[in-house]
Amino acid sequence: MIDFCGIELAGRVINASGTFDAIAARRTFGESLRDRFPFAAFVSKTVTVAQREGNPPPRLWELPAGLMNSIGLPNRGLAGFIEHDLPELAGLPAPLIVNVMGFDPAQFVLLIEAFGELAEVAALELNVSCPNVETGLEFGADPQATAALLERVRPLTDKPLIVKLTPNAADPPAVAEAAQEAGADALSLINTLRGMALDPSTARPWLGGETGGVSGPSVRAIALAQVHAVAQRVTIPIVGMGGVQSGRHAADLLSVGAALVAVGTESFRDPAAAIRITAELDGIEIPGKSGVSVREAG
Amino acid sequence: MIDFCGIELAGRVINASGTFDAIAARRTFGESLRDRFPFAAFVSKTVTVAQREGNPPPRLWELPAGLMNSIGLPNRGLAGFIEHDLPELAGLPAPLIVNVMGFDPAQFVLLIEAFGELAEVAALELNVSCPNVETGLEFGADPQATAALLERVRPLTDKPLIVKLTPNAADPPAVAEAAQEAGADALSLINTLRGMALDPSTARPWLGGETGGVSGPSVRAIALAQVHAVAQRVTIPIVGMGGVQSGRHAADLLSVGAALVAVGTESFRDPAAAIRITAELDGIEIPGKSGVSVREAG
Amino acid sequence: MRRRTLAPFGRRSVELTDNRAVGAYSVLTCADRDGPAPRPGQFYMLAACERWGGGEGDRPFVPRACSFMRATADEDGGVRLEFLLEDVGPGTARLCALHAGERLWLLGPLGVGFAPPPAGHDALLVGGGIGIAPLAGWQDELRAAGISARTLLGFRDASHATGATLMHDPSVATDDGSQGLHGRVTELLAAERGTHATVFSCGPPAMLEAVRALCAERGIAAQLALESGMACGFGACFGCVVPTRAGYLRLCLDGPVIDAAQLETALVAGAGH
Amino acid sequence: MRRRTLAPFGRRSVELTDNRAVGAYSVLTCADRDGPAPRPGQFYMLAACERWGGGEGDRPFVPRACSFMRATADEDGGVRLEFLLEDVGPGTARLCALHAGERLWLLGPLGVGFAPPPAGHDALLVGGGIGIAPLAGWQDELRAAGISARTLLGFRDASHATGATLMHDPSVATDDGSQGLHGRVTELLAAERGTHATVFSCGPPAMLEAVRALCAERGIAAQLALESGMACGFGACFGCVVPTRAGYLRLCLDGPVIDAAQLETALVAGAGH
Ligand SMILES: Cc1cc2nc3c(=O)[nH]c(=O)nc-3n(C[C@H](O)[C@H](O)[C@H](O)COP(=O)(O)OP(=O)(O)OC[C@H]3O[C@@H](n4cnc5c(N)ncnc54)[C@H](O)[C@@H]3O)c2cc1C
Ligand SMILES: Cc1cc2nc3c(=O)[nH]c(=O)nc-3n(C[C@H](O)[C@H](O)[C@H](O)COP(=O)(O)OP(=O)(O)OC[C@H]3O[C@@H](n4cnc5c(N)ncnc54)[C@H](O)[C@@H]3O)c2cc1C
Ligand SMILES: Cc1cc2nc3c(=O)[nH]c(=O)nc-3n(C[C@H](O)[C@H](O)[C@H](O)COP(=O)(O)O)c2cc1C
Ligand SMILES: Cc1cc2nc3c(=O)[nH]c(=O)nc-3n(C[C@H](O)[C@H](O)[C@H](O)COP(=O)(O)O)c2cc1C
Ligand code: FES
Ligand code: FES
Repeated sequence: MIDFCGIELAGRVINASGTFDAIAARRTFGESLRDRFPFAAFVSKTVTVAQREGNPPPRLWELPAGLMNSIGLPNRGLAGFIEHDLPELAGLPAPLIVNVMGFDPAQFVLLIEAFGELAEVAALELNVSCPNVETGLEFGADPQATAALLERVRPLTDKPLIVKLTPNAADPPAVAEAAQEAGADALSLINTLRGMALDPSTARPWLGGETGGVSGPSVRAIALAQVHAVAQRVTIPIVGMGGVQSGRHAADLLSVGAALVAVGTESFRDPAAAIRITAELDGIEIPGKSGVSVREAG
Repeated sequence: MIDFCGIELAGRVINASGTFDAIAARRTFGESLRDRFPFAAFVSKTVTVAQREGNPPPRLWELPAGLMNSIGLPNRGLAGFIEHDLPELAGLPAPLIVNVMGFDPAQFVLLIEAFGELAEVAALELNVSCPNVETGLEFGADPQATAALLERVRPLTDKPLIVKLTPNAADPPAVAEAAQEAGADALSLINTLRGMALDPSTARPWLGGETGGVSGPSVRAIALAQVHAVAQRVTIPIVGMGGVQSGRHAADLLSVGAALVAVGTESFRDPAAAIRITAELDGIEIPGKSGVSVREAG
Repeated sequence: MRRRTLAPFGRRSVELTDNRAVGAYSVLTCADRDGPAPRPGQFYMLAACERWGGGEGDRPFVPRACSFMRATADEDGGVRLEFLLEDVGPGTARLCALHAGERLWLLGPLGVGFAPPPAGHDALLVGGGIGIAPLAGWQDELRAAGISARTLLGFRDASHATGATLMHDPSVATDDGSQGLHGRVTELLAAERGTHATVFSCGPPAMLEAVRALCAERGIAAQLALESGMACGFGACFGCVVPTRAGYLRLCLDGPVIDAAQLETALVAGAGH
Repeated sequence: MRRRTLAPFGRRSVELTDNRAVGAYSVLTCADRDGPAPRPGQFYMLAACERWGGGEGDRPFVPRACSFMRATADEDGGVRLEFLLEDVGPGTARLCALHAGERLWLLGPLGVGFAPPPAGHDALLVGGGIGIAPLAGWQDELRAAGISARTLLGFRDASHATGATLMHDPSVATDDGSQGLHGRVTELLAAERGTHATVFSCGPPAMLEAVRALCAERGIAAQLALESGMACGFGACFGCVVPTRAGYLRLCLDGPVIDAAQLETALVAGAGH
């Protein structure tokens, strides 16, 4: 058993938010999903206060060794999630981490207050990749804004708060440090990198949302550099992700300082990918002698 | 003929700094290089004040659809470049753009004063991806630092100054705007994205420089998004680059607002790639109706 | 009849036992030893086990959605699956280039298939191009159940129209007049007079939209098998949504077969080629 | 003798005319119709024209450096090039999997080849594993010029030692004793007694370093054909540097053949496997 912020996990491999819908998967695979549940914890897709339809299609563009999406955070909203999704997610054979995003600090307060009370929720992940209306940048690109947000929501719950960092930042380690100082229990990174593709027949943006988020193998080296840089600056545990396709990739993230690894895009290629990755990881020794030992959560 | 900052160019395709050594290429290919010179302007590898050996090897790591390098800006230094390299580069059948980098503003001053006087030099490209000792960040990640640098060096020369933006920034358009306001004549982007890879046999960083810069097809969508975002905010011409492998990729950058396109990593796969790309580009109409017309330099 | 067979969890590797050309198309046969019998209209996500990637534009990366054309019980308890493929890009090109003996990754069956027509109704199958794939097995099943399943097919030209041989007794239209009616399959449909039929249709977006509009006008029930760009096929990515009267719907989960009445249009953004 | 033949500018597509196994190695032959005759020790950058990428780890991406083993004049004025390849990763795997009739991208000849021994000197060729590639053509040329070119080769095991058949009358050592001396090729070298010889060597870094150290100790001139990771092969990327007494040197431009006296060590970071 692994201790992650006081939560007991059966392994180090979890899912990346928004890349596995356990409810849809159960409709598709039936009980065989529960029998071989691939993740040591289940992270929900981002929940917002209000219901969202998401971005107009097309929402996907395939890249060389990667994928770009402009899904636009469709979800039932806080109330809908609690009514419809939570009961089923609470029954999964793994602790539940709910990923939330507010478009301003007040919305984060609402979300964290609501989920902070629910026993079914083991931890909260804060998606701070939302645009900050004051600066126009993502919240999570700015150490001050991130710290201010954390200071505001930290007192609201005892549940572990995981701050999900955006890679679209000049200095992710500075944001990480600010989050830690303001009371974050853990960090997760990387979210997707901003990208764009044009429709070859019109030279207009292909994606309905114009820009999209790049994920998959093509961001793996970038993710590893950011996890490494962040791990040098903080002591709280890190969930590393970005392009993980194999036990070796997971081991690399652990070697540079991650405590857990999340699998995202690779689950699209195989819903059971995380089972294989977990097994491969079990066979790899992470050399403590490399100077960066696997950091256990406190 | 295309007018770029007052320089006449035979086409829209140039090389990305540090990805083509015309002197080495001549030793390898002889005069056949001059007969089919692939670029409408030639951009030198970055020149620093002092000579540099560059980073310890290994310097290369191959990525899924991309490359990561930690070359470390080896060059003969200002005096050595002027004595040994400039005479041969001045004889190339294309205008010469010298790329320079200082480790502080005073070094930029030295470089720009020196090259500003030389008739062989058509324009200067400022590599601002150097770490800023005050903030620890890259100069070019910070609009203020970039503006301050430009204000200092702008009066030193009449030659066009092209500011090369780093993608490792939260808000490249803000840096672009700051550079334009402080007197930059043009912008170029993107430089490489910071990445890392581990040696599978030791779990230590593979690259001698520990981290490296990611380039090639895997950054193409990110480059397109950044060029698009920057073009929305500035009026000066833009040299777009990042993963260009075909006329279609070049056309995409022009469609979102670039005036020129630079070919980098693709030249490694074929030194004559830019010839093919130029020819392919000639056959593509860039729809002005897309709302973003090809912007001519002023 | 159930419309959805559940899929085993996780992709599985299956052997390609045959790849034969039928006009412009390829018919790939594989031995799905552990798989259940799918329902007509359901689909699979397919990828080559070797060298999936490195094609045009350094793609493919994600697997490709593909209806099964026919599924038959194998001697050893598994299912023999036939897929009909058209090479339209790097993913289908790689699949079409596979040789017997090579292996495929397969996930499925996925989505929901066709619902049978109400008692007393005939079925009218309307296919365009590669859209015949899900209709072929459906026609077999309807005919076996004693339900009339007349079939109207449209193709671009003669080499594509060869695909018509894969179905029973179809009426054919071709864009270039090389076979059957010189014109569109929707002209064949417009010429139909019976109203006690349910239409089942699959084909390019413009054709499906014409079918939808015609059926709506005439008050004929229609089930359309749509396409959209997919990354996962099992509801994970939210990438494949199509707009319906009730909002966006994940085509891989709540489709690909959709009741035409749910749609304002069958023109899906980013689908087709 | 010149050490460098200039390369035509730009990569060119050539047809693979043969791919045959020689023990654990593959010998690829191609018809370089427009290419000049290379000098032994020079190399080419190779890539498959189709599906370069999509292999293990979604690689290869850049072309792969490869010494030519032999170059002979073709009937029609071009050059017939033979490459000796060992499958050690995604790039060499893809090249080894090519069939006659498929096409290769080829850039070269690149770098500088071997310099002949001073008048009166013999040549002593010392190769390890795939390192025999550049030595084979060099041995031909030396022998044709009447220069003695005795050859010592080391291999891991019998299937690799089959590569010895590609050279004239070599002495062989194998790690597992399956052929020739049970031991290292450097033991064969250490047993050599003449000093009026120039050593030409190519092989894995540890072997080259042993050769370098031995020759330095005995005051024997040596030319070593090194390896390092390359992206371009023509001096563009500065990625392939090796440390020399005079600082870093781009191996693709000022090598791959290097005078051993220039080196403090032949152990190149990141080379070998
Ligand atoms: C439920 C379902 C069932 C299907 N059944 C079949 C079948 O039985 N037989 C069959 O042949 N096909 C079938 N298809 C269609 C098949 O999945 C597509 O033709 C295939 O995915 C195309 O992939 P490709 O790589 O060959 O072509 P792509 O290059 O992916 O081209 C397909 C279209 O995608 C768009 N596109 C181009 N580049 C990109 C990019 N980089 N990223 C995203 N989109 C891009 C363009 O519109 C292009 O025309 C089905 C699709 C669905 C959804
Ligand atoms: C001048 C020269 C001549 C050569 N001549 C020959 C020849 O005649 N025949 C021949 O077979 N070979 C020759 N080689 C070696 C050949 O170029 C390499 O074996 C080949 O590049 C390996 O590529 P790969 O994809 O097969 O293996 P890779 O996976 O690239 O493995 C090669 C080594 O590269 C490292 N590596 C692993 N992953 C990566 C990565 N992602 N990025 C960067 N490095 C990585 C490891 O050290 C690995 O052992 C020559 C090399 C040079 C420089
Ligand atoms: C289709 C898609 C949807 C995503 N949705 C979310 C989301 O709702 N919330 C979130 O925090 N991250 C979301 N992500 C980002 C992933 O959680 C993850 O950070 C990123 O994809 C990098 O990991 P990967 O390369 O393994 O996919 C999404 C990613 C993808 C590809
Ligand atoms: C090996 C290598 C060396 C580079 N050296 C420099 C350099 O000296 N100065 C600079 O401004 N950019 C340098 N770059 C960045 C390129 O100019 C370019 O911005 C980047 O590679 C993106 O373009 P590409 O994807 O087409 O390669 C280098 C890139 C590579 C791959
Ligand atoms: S394809 Fe991923 S949700 Fe439908
Ligand atoms: S391989 Fe690029 S400089 Fe030598």
